[in-house]
Amino acid sequence: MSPFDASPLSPSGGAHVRSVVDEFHGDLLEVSMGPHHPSTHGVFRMIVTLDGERIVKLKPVLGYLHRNHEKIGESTSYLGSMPYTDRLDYLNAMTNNWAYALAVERLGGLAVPERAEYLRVILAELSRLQNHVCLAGFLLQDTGASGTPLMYAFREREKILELFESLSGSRMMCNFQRFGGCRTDASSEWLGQVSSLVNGFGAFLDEFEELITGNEILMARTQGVGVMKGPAAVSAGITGPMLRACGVGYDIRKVDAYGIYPRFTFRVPIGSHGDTYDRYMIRILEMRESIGILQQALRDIPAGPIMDPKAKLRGFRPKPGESYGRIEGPKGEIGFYLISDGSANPYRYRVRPPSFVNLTLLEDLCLGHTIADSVVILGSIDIVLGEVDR
Amino acid sequence: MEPLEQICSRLLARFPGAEVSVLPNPGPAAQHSLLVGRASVREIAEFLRDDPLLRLDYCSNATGVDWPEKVIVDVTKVTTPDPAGGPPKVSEVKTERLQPGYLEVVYHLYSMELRHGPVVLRTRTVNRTDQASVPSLTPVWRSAEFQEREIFDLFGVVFEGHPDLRRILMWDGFKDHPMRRDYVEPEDYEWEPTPHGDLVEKAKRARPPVKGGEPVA
Amino acid sequence: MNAAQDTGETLLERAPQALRDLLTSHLPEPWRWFANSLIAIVAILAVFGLLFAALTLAERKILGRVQNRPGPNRTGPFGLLQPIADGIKMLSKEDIVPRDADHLLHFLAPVTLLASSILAFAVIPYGRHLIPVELDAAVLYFFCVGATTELAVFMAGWSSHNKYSLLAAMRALAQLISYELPLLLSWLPVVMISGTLSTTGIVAAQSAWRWGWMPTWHVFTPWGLAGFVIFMVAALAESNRSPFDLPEAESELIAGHLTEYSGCKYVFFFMAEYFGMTALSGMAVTLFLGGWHAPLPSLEFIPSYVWFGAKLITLLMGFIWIRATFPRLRIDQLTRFAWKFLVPLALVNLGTTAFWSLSFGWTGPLLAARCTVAVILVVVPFVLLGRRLSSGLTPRTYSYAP
Amino acid sequence: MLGTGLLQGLAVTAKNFAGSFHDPKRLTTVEYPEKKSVIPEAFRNFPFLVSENAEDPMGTLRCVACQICEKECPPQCIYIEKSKDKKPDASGKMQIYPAVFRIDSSVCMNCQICVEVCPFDAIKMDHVYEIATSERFETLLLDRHDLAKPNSYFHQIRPLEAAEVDGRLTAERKAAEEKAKAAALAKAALAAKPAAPAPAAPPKPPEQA
Repeated sequence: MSPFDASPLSPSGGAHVRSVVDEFHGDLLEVSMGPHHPSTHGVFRMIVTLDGERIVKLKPVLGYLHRNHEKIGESTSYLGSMPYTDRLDYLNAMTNNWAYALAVERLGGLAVPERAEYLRVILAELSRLQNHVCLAGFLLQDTGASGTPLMYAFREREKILELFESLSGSRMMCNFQRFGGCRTDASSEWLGQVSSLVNGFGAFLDEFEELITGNEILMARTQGVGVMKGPAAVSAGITGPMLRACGVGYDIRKVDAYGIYPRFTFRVPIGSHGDTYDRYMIRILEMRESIGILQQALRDIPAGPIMDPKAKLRGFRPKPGESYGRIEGPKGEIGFYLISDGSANPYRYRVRPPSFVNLTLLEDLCLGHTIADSVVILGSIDIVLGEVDR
Repeated sequence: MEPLEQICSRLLARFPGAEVSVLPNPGPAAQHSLLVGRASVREIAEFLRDDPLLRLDYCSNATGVDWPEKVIVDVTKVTTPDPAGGPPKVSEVKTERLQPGYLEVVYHLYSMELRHGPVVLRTRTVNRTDQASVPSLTPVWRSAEFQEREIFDLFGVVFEGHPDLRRILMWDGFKDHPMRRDYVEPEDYEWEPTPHGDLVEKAKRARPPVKGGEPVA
Repeated sequence: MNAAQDTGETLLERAPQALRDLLTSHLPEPWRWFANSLIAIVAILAVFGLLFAALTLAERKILGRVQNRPGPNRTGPFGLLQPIADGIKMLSKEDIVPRDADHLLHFLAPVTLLASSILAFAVIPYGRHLIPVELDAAVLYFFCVGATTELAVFMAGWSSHNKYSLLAAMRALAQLISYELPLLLSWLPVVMISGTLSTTGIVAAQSAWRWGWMPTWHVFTPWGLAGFVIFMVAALAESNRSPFDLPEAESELIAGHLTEYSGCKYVFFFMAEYFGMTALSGMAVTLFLGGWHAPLPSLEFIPSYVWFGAKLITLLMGFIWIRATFPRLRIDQLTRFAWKFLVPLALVNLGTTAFWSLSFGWTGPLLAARCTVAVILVVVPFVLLGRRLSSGLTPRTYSYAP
Repeated sequence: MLGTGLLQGLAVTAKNFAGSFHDPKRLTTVEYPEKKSVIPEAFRNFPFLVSENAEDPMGTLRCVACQICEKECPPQCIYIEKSKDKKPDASGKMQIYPAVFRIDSSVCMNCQICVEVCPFDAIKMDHVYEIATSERFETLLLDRHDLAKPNSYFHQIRPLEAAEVDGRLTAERKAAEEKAKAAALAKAALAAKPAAPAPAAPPKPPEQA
């Protein structure tokens, strides 16, 4: 792709000046963005080669937060890995827990009681709400919006985190799911709090969209920026809202129908352009669908046990075998691959991190755009370095 | 989706001479896998991706598994006829043999178009030292790009034909592969007091205690 | 200074002069002039220094409130001493200069910037009798001084020996030069109408009352409104304020040209930004908002400098409000916005003003025609250019997967 | 278009600016050192050891040094040494007690697994959060003196859970006493009348949840 490819504001603007500008191409500037940079969402680093402001090469450098999570998982018991999964994608401890629990349940052949399934859905969808609202805030922060949308997003996220805290004891490091159920039961008072939050969330989203979605500057900054085509995204293993933004309606909640998702009616929004604006809007629309799922789940949640009576907390030793469990996390497919050799520790413990795989196309998305766009594109991929580097 | 055995026989028909077999998974998950030999894995992967019945266009997960060499004790019963003419004497003879170690690469394949999966594809290296290489599947599925780099980094599997095979999580100057079972971590980081005796001793040597307190066990 | 000849002269109106005269009247003539100038300088530095301090606090407070948090409230009552604490902290910080930086330029950049932004205060009429220097070409002087900031920002970015700073310097040049043009074009109509480049003259041209109550400020004419909006947008860009804060762009370039500045030099940049913002707002008040005139005849008993201050602070609050709301533009969009939108609009506005000036004598139905034509001349180019600028940018509707 | 989106955004920020002065839903800040937010009962931060008696915390620890938590702790931050002797516990039974019980709070990640696996309800999660110290190494290694907190404190921070635990423990102790009594009776009966049939089996203590 040429560095002077057409820019979004003037679809043909770049072409006719290219020959003139080529004469003036000077030295390339190599900038190391990160690992300490305000917009790399942690300790991510991109080595960016610039021609003026245009990116001609971009190499991501990972591993600054690497702690070999998988090795730790292989040297600790099945239960002992559960709190570590909180720390993968630390915004979505609940869905990480669920994916891991799902893989272990498949490995050990455990069933999950119905009430626990409902609780899992409620917590996963709350998790999705707070992740997407955070993403919207961070993305707008990356476009330079002085923190206002971010603060609104965090104001609402805080309410969800408080719910997590009063159920699981911790705002972010929930460590809530267990193999064959959940750790603690939710009181009806707690469910009532969730209900009132969910009922008020739509109004917040309306105000948030009024603040920013129609903003011309945001549109100029995001429409046509970082366009990703469907087939390329499928081949690159992009999942989650990133994938759906380029028109592939693949949602593991629908495809795998894990848990009790088939019982809920919800739609899967898909984008048509695959640009940053679509990635932002898909998340907003997914939040609206999540609100619907939450309302149905809160309406239907039955009473009953929350743990499989077969499940043991201590000394869990599944039969030799392997399993791969995946769910639709807020960032994409979060999967766990486990091999058991019959001992108390997994023989192989593998995390399939959505943020890490979604980064595959970062360079392709950024080429030809400006350095300012690279920040926005990175923001729209929605990475959490705890998960990328593991 | 068609059963794995059928896929396997179709593959054998399509690629005569290819090493393809079904590796059963004894656990309750029953996700059996296709074990494919190194030589033909690239063509088979392309076939799996493009076959209209399968269309496994999405490689969700690629990972390595380390199977170090292991001593397997074979017990064989040897029947020696009793020279005295009594019932033949049965004795157990234990023979130890060394199962060579290998590194395994596992791909979890799904189809986004036909919405089925997973098909677990495995391939193995010859050994863990000088012939630890398999063909890269990054040209087939781009999503393997970073994941194969990670396997290269952490397990030491060399992927032939990978466009950019560098370390990804560990730093460039790092030696060894941390996810191997026999990896020994270097003692080069700063020790801090922990309740574990020898660590505390080390910490004390490195950093004398500032304040008194209950003597550290 | 003239004696009290205007109407509505009160004791308060004359108070600043009286105070100064009290101090300097016993001096011999050449010394009196020198002392008067010195007092004016000290007064400006004191007033705008305090305003700067208050503005930093106000910005943080307002941003806080907009973002649903209280803002700084720990230092002193309601956090009022926060600027002092900030000042002590910044001034006592170590001044770090990168080893490979161009030390001389690295030092000169903040000094040049601050000096030029202070110079701009010389020609603004703050009140009926409060203008530090009476110049015939005051407006020209003002914008010439303002153009120095470009040089200073470039010096800062270049001398820091930092890639982010260098990028910021390039951006600053592109941005400031682009916006210099609409800024200049936007006030030309004022000069056309009032026929003078002197700021006192321009304020005097806005002193009348139509129908006895409506002030004849330039902003209340179609061309004046358009000019005012263009002026303010360009002023936002010239003072590097959000959404045009590209040289600093903290989410992209860390802090841009300020990356390698710390301590006192950083404060200089910071002060210069606020001084520049204040000076441009002051000029906007002078050019378009009737200067120090009261908005209603009945309110003229309030001293003129209070009115000037009120208008100035309103504009500054607007700057903060905009900063709290908008994302940042990209550099190519920024320059495109200047060249393809603001400049043509300002040029058309010159024509509108010419028409307004030619049709000065129209009365009765012709007056209505004059207003209609002027409004059309402002709105139609705005809509056409705006459409062209934002072509392809629309809110989208989304489908759902089957 | 044409700036309407910008104006809409300005209206929203203006609404929030005004709202933050009168609407508690918009100004949600809790100004921390002066005001503190209410901690939910489930909140967990660092484990503590429950002792029955506030006067003699070391003598009445519920912990019997079974070392299950030490084994299960994911980051391995617990270190226990069993005592050589035995001391009577709350129900008078002779029990081993932890001679050394340390938690490295710089390693602990508050996962609550020690609490879940403890069969004696001896370790519980605390509500403390103002735990900063100026010394990085020694003071973060908490020993049993730092960790022991009385049951009354447990009641104070987690009334519901503590009541449930206490009820369960008293029932268990009662059952254990009855069992002991029955066993003693049986023994006596056995001694008195060796030929007599053994009494019915005493009720089993309820299983740990």
